Amino acid sequence: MKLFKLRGGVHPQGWKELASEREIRILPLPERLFVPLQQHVGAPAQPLVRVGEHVLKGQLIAASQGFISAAVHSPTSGRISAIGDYAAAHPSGLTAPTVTIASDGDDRWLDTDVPADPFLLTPEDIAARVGKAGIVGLGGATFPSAVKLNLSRKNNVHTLIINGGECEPYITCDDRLMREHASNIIEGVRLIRHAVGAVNVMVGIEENKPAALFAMQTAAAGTEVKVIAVPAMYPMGWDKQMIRALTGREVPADGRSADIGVLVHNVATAFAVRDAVRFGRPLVSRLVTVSGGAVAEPGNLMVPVGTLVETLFGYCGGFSSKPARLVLGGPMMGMELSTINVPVVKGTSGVLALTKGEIGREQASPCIRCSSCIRACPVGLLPLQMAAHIRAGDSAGAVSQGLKDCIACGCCSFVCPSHIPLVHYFNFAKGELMEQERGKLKQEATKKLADERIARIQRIEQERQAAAAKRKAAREARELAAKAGTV
Amino acid sequence: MITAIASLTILGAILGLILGVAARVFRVEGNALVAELTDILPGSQCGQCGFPGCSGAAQALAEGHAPVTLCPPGGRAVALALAAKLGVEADVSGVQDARPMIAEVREELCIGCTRCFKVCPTDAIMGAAQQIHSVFREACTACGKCEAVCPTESITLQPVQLTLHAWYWHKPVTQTTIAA
Amino acid sequence: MNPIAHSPHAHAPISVGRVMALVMLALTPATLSGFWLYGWPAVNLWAVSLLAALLGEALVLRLQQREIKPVLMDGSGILTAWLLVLSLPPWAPWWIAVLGSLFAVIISKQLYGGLGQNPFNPAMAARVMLLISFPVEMTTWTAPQAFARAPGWLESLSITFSGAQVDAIASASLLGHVKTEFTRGIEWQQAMSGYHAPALWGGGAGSMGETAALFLLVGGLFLIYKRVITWHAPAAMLAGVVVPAMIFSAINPAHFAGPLYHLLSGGLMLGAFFIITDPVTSPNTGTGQFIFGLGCGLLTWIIRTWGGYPEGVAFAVMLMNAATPIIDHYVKPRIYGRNRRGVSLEPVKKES
Amino acid sequence: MSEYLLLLLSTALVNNVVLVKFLGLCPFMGISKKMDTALSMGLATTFVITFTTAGSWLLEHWLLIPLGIEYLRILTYILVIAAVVQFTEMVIRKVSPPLYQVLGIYLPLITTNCAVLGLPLLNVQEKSGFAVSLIGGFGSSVGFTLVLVLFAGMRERIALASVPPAFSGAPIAFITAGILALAFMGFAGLVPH
Repeated sequence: MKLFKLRGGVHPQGWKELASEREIRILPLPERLFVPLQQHVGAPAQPLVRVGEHVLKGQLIAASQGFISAAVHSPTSGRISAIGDYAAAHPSGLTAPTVTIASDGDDRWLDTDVPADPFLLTPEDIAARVGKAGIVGLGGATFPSAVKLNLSRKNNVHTLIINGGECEPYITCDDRLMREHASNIIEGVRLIRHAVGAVNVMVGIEENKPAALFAMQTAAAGTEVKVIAVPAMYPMGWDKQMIRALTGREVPADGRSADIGVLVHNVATAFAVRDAVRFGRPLVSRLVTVSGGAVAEPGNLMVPVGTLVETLFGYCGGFSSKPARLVLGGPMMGMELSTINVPVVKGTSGVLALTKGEIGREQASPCIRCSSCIRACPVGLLPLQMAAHIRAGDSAGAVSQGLKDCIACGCCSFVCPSHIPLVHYFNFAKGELMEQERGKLKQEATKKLADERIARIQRIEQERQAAAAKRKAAREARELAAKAGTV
Repeated sequence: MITAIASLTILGAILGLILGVAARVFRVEGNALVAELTDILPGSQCGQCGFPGCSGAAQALAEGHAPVTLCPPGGRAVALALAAKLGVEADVSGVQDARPMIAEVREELCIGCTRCFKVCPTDAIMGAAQQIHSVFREACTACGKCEAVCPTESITLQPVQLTLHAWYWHKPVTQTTIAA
Repeated sequence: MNPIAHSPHAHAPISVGRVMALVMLALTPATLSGFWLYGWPAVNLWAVSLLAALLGEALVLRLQQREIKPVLMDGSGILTAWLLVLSLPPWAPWWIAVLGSLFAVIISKQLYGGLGQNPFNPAMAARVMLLISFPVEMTTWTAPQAFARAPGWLESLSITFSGAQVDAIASASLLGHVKTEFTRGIEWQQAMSGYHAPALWGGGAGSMGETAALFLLVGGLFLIYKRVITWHAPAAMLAGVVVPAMIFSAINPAHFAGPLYHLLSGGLMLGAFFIITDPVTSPNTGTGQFIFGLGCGLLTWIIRTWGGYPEGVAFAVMLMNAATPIIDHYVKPRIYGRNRRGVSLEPVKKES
Repeated sequence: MSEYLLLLLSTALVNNVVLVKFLGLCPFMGISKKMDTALSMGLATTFVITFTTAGSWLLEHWLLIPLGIEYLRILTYILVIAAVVQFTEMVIRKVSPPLYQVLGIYLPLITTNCAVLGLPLLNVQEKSGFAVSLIGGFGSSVGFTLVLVLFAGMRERIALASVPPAFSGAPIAFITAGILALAFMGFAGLVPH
């Protein structure tokens, strides 16, 4: 099949060999699991359990609230030991509302409703089941999948793209999943297709994963699913890049992929959809790559959500050398962790312990305007200009250069010969602008309140005056009458 | 001499006539600046700028009597917006965004006197006489009026706790920014 | 504890120092050939110029109480002085080089905040300043001579440092000579009699970097191969000179010099591969660089052909430097999902 | 025809009104912080200069010389200039209020832009004909606009640079203008007199 031209992008050293040949292992059940209530984009889930309550594996412990939100389920059977703030997997080091579960060791599933043939379900029913299972985009975006399915059905999506472009270095969980569970993924893909009524179904896999390609092609033979090799480059896994490579179309900047009739899901999401629809099993565990030069035995683990990162490293033989940096996610977009006592969440694809040599970043020096960043940017932005504006305190100027279109992929920072933390600048500016935006909204709201109050006070004053005038008139009339009476 | 006077007069008259006609053709309606400036200001009428309410401040700004940095609750954002509207260069480096604050009631001290309730410009305080008051977080602008009138120091401004949602990356520190 | 680092947690094996080192490496063959042609005085001038640049930069950083070492180590000051000295008469007195280097690194670079922030190419700004301020010293050329016949090292010191008049043949550069002859109405054939056509390896009088077109070309191609520079600006600049030269010399060969003459003489090669590819003062995008190079080429040819100065590369580069922000303002890459004017693309209606 | 083209080239580039004749430096420094504003200012000035050079030539030859009152030259020229500027101001205020805001004080100050008065006076001095005056005036103002926009572009970039405090603002702008003037000397001799 003809592929379409891409631009920008970089070719970082893959480091995939550290974990790509390691078979999936199932992590032994940890004693305690720390399940955050917000593991997705949107509103946090509302807890439904109380401390001390016993829950089963797969039991709903927090319900989705609002249009964009996702449910959270218990990853094992056990007792709720705490509901409260716990360290979040986040660079800020702040805490987040978390449900702590003490495992009872049985790992007993809740009885679930299993359809006889999932392909006989209505599309609405499939979307509802996906929503009930708390599935979110497992590629890292963690957008609630059911919302995407419903939107796509309403928008008459004609093309379903399954994203197997695992472009982050080190991360091999999707690769392993495709090699070992190809037929299950294909079944998930076909269920998603059924749910949205798409005509074309394409799975894009980077050509540097020949084994996964072969497995998927074999599994897809005879179905309507086409498995296509795409060039290995970063950020191939960016959904819009995948859409451009496979369809030649671009998603409008102010719109979403459904606007051009395309829905994109990750391979791991398709796998989770199959579990949810065929077996009624909610998303309570995921595949995580544990890798990096400082890890003794890198590998790919099936991990219950809420397991501490510390446990994962421990299971992989600990550190072979002192890690210079611990990263949650891939090296290009993942975040550094200040502590390994944070839980794995639905969007965690990997945990890395990197050595100094692997990071390779130096002290930043002045920008020489070499425009490497411009050539590397897959979006077509001017990172050096935007950073210059932000540095000079002009975030609004950066917005006029296209800051809001930045996807923070890290290509610009990666290639910068001056080692300028460009993406850091952009995320700072985005945060600053969001804060200003919030401030502005609040200002508008409070201004309205103040205006209402002034209007109310004026009204009361007017009424008071009117009443006084009325009284005065009445009194005068009375006095007049009295006078007239005396005369 | 007479020629000079006459020619200058006639020249002036002709040009004046042309301009007069032009002034009619290109007439612009009155100055909407004050209204636009009022829109930018927070509108909580807190009076921290020293002018009577936000419209007073807008009037002063439009007449050039007040610097664009006059509004402490508005912080940098408002100062920049005002500077942009007025087309002036503003040194906003001195304007520190005040740490976000919010009024909080210490319930054990509140006597339910309703004084704060009466002065709050945004109706952010709920409660009635003899009842403990509480603050609507969304509506509080941290103007401090309630703090000033509270007889028991029960209501005070407290820094807003940073949440995961509101957190964002600090500005990168590089050698060049240190030098500058 | 270290503050938390932002992603990415990986980096391409590249640094500013490496880029500068590659450019210097690419300049080496042309410089060595210059040394060979002009002997010890050229070596002295080169050394004095580099030293002045380093000291000047250190002084300014000291006055600003900024860290000196990282700035001097990035190699940009050395490179600036190197490029400047390649465009000076090789037997120029020492103070020309010192003045030029100081002007380049202090006024046209450090006053703007240092590396990466100057709007004008420092070497070219310095050359233009010198040319306008000291026209005599800047246009006294020496005919090249093999290193063996050149003055000895001691004698060379007196040439560079005490301005000793040497009986070596002071001669006009070819561009200057042809310009004078054309102005006098003398035709091409006659003007060239007694002068060698410019040669690839550098035969005529000129600055160190003017004479070795071949070596500069090799260095430039090396940089393109190493992806330090792209082809856009050099190709456009050469085209900007060659195309009009071809057209006009075809129409009137007696009064317009041909493309080969233009290509091989003066600072064109140095300019095309080493000056206008300076990332700091040239546009960001490939298209922008092409426009920039084309402008440099055309202006060079116009000034050479009709202007008051025999050589126009430095002026052309500076004029286009001034236009760089505007080029960058109008020539930008298209953003994903938007049209060229930055407006979001339209949603596509369902086809089937 | 080619003579007029050369005149245009000469006045716009070779004898640039700002960088070679050093006229009109006030708006050159004042309205060169933003490229868009600079362009607008340049166009407004182009409009004013073109009209005043034509108007003052007519005034000179139809009024001042016939009546023998050349001593009123500056007075009457200023009158014309002020009127044209007033007119321009009204138009801009009507057509583009934001631009009117941004140009601010510099819009009425076009009146005192020495290039506006200087060019008609130079025309008188050189006894130029009507066409030459008009084209010369137009060319000069195009040159003015060109350098204003070039300079504004550079200043936008310099505004983002970490210029040492002692030089930031006007000083570095003057240095830049100086180097730009050096570059413009490259055009010297391009148009033979």
